[in-house]
Amino acid sequence: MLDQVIFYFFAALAVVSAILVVTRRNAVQSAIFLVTALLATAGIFLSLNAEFLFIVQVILYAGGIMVLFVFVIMLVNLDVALHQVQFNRQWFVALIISAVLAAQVVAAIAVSRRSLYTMPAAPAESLEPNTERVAFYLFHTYMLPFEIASILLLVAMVGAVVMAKKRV
Amino acid sequence: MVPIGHYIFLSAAMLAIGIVGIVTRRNVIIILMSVELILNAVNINLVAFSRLVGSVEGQIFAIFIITDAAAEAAVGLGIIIAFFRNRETVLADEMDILKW
Amino acid sequence: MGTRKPGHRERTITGVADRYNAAGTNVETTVLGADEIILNMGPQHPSTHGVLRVKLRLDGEKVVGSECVIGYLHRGVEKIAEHRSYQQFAPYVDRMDYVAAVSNGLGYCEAVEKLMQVEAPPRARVIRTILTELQRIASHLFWLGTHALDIGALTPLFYCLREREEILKIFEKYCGARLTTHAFRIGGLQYEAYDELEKDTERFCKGFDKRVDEYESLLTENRIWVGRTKGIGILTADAAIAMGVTGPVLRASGVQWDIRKAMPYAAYDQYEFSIPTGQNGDTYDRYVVRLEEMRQSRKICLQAIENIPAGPILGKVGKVLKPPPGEVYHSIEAPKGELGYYIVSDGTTQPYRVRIRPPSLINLEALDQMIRGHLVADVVAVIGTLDIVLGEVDR
Amino acid sequence: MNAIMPYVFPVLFALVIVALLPLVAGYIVLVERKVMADMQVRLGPMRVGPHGLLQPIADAVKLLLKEDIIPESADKLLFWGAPLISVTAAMLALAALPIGPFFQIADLNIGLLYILGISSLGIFGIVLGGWASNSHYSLMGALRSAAQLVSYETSAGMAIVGALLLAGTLSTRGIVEAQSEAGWWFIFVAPVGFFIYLVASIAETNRAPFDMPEAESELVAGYMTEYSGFRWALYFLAEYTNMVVVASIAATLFLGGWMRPFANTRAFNFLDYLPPLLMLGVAGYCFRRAPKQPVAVQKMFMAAVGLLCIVLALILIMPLAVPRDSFLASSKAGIHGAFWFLFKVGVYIYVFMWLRFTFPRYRFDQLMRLGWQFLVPLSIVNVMGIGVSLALHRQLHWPNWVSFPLGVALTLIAGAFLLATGEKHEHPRVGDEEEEETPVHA
Repeated sequence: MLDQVIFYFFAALAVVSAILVVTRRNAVQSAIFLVTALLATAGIFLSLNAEFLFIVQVILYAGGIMVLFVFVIMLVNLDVALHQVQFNRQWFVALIISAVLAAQVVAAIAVSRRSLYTMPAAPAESLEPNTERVAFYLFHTYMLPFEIASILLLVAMVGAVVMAKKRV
Repeated sequence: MVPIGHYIFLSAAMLAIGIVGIVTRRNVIIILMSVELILNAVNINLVAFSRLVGSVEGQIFAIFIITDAAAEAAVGLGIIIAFFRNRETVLADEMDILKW
Repeated sequence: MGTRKPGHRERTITGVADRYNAAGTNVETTVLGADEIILNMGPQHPSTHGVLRVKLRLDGEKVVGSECVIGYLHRGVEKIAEHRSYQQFAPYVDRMDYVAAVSNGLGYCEAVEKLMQVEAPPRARVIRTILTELQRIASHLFWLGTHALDIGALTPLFYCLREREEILKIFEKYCGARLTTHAFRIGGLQYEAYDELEKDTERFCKGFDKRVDEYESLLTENRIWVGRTKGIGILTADAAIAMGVTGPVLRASGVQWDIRKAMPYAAYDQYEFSIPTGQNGDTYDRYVVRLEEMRQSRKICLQAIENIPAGPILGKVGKVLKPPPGEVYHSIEAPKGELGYYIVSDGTTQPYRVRIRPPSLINLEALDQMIRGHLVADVVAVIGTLDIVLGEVDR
Repeated sequence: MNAIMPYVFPVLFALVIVALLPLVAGYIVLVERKVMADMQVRLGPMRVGPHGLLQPIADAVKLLLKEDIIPESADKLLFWGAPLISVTAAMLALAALPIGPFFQIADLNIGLLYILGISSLGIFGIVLGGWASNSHYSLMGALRSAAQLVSYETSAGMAIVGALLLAGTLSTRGIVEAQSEAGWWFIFVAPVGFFIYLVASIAETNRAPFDMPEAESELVAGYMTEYSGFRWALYFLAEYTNMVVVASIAATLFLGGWMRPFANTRAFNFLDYLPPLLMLGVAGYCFRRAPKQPVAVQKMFMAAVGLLCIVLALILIMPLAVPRDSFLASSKAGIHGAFWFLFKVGVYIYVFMWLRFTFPRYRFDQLMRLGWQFLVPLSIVNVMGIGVSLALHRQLHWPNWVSFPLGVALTLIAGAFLLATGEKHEHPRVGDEEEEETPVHA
């Protein structure tokens, strides 16, 4: 019962803020609603017993990446931006894509003999302490991808610095 | 218990919203943010299914996606700053020359 | 992002061609190629020491130019002088540099005396010296406290005020006023020294040396303090002379110029003291120079109280002052620099024209040169180190 | 009914903390003003209540009644919401803090990361508040703040990682228990880590000498410039809550949490009597001062404070006085644990105040240089040093007293090296190093 309430609350929060992200004219407000959406997602992670991912989401996504976003928005946010047209006239394309997507999801659920729709998302037994297991997989099974990810971050860092430098 | 289908719907909804954002907005920063939304939608699915099969490997994948999002945001915003410095705009449809 | 100065640079959306044209001239000076921002510091800003307004042109946080807007405290002191008798005007000068009123009074009284060709009696001159040096200490103390506060050290201010309080108490006992003392009178002193002036001064001076050490222990060796002041706001000796900068600011640049030595007035020729100078002309040097000046002032006071000559305190001046027609320029070494009075007399009881050379104003002119290339935080430090008093800048 | 029971106590604790926090923050401000006054040879607030004891309440009332000004061209929504974000983030972080073995809202198995992550969200409140005010001072304060927080979070995080290696768990309760089992506080094993955390936590809470974002003499009040009244009070509340949070983290990680000093040594058991004696001492002072208060109400209030201290002393002494196996005796760990925890937090906050009133302020670029060129490398070296110590101790079975001092020594050597190289770049604007010093006397 409680977990249902939690899920629907966070899901509604996530969807509403996501909609606001793409509809607000002001980029700073968009960023704030994106933070809200990310935090709501983090809440869903927590309700799925993914504590470590929850905190990664909060620290990295909300606390790190989004601060970067807000920072950049403040640097480039011109007063004129508010008076410009903020939307392309491509609603039609967007609608079609959304409709196709919705059709796919519905089809997927229908094809899978409704089990997806009734199957509870969690096995009964609770997982062992989440952080340890994540650590085990991260540093044992997925060691190589982990290192590659760190190289990716390094490359991104160098790239960002080079890109944002005053004179290239 | 929340059925897995609801997670899929949530994820699909956020994916759709993200796509709408990418397609309809002119501001590159908001387009980038919409990309983040899409990545986030993927993460929801991964974590929900990881719970379903009782393994945390889906979460590992989600962590990699977050790492990727960080890299993408850093580079993307770097590009935006460089572009803004040169053209004083962040609108996607004004980014219409390949070289300057 | 607030109010950018409009039209500072032609802002074009498709500025590709412009960019090629301007490739060599470095139009883009700021972080994101946007215009420089103009930051108004003051007139109501906690660390512009009153109502100074500095218009800073900033590139990010770096200062690329500045402009001082003054006059918010203008009271027309020089004009007032033309409608007051010589004695009546004396209290007005106290209100210029109100943290060093005694020095202002000394300069004015001596200027008028020079104009009238009278001399203050020796006793008056010695007491004048004592009080002026005490005032110098008080002024430097106040400077030190506020300067430290500008740089973020909260505590020295209160220690400085504690000592300044003792000096103000001496003033109060002497003339009844603490701040705008009007201690002197043309031709000598307003009041006979009270009985314990010597004792009070001595007691203060005896303890004061240790107090200065105390300030030094808080600041001089402090890494943060040194980091904030060394190399900040450098003023070379040549530039200082060219700008007409005087006082501790000039001496910190390495120029040994002190009117007390160069053209002695009051009783300074009788006493032994040294003129501290700096080398780099940066904020740290000015700090060190002023601290040393406090020690030297203390030395002068101690020498002076040893031997205060007896005798009258007022020279031969009448009740109504009518200086002969003519003009005079007299300057003294006020705590902030050369304080000069140029007085033109037309033979009546009122001056025809009084022009005051305020050290704060002239020193302030060096501000722009000193802060270019520094950060906003340094602007505050440099304004503090110039030791300006807006009452004097604006008059 | 059973489904609800596990939630009752946490919710109760949470309510208590949220209700008490503004009061506590107010009194921390009062203590700060008193400490400041003492260091600056003056008295501090003395008017409202005896020795200014009611000053925080008067301040709070004044702030609540103040006119709420929203600047004309501000972004209303964000201006309105930004302080709330700050306060919420700061308060949420309190949830995982173990105030004694029994007083804790939630013992998460990611406790420490949770605190770090949630409190890092407070930055949004600052940045958005500064941006929404639409003022240069605010914006610069906000941007400085963002940069500063992000920079110092890195070194704080690395310092925490060092202690986590020692503890082997992320749960705050587990960390304290690990220290209890090890028999020493981690500050003795990782003093460098503690130092790094101390500096970084001062910077993270925007306190002097790192109070760039609100540097009064430069940016008026930084991101808070345009705020007044209650919203301003919320920012203040957030700042002081953050202080409590970082102090609690430090106490938990490095200072043994709720443990008494020498908790495992029987010879020091007399220290159990220290807390009640301390309270009695305060009470005695209150009673001595009470008759000297000028007004009858103030006398009564002073006496009431004294009585409160006596009650606290009684509570503290109760578990010691009753027989060993009674229920009350078993509450000793909780009560005394809470006392020691709060005591350590208090000492840590006092150090904050002490530094604030002693040091001048760093300039922003110096702050960044200190953060990135000294603290971050040092914290990484610190983690490696602790790693080496642990490897020697656990894998090669070297004794404690060899392996850990060795790690500390290695870290210190690296730190000295960093300091030496940093010194070279310290004064780039003064051309010559030889041109030292000062007046040449004539």
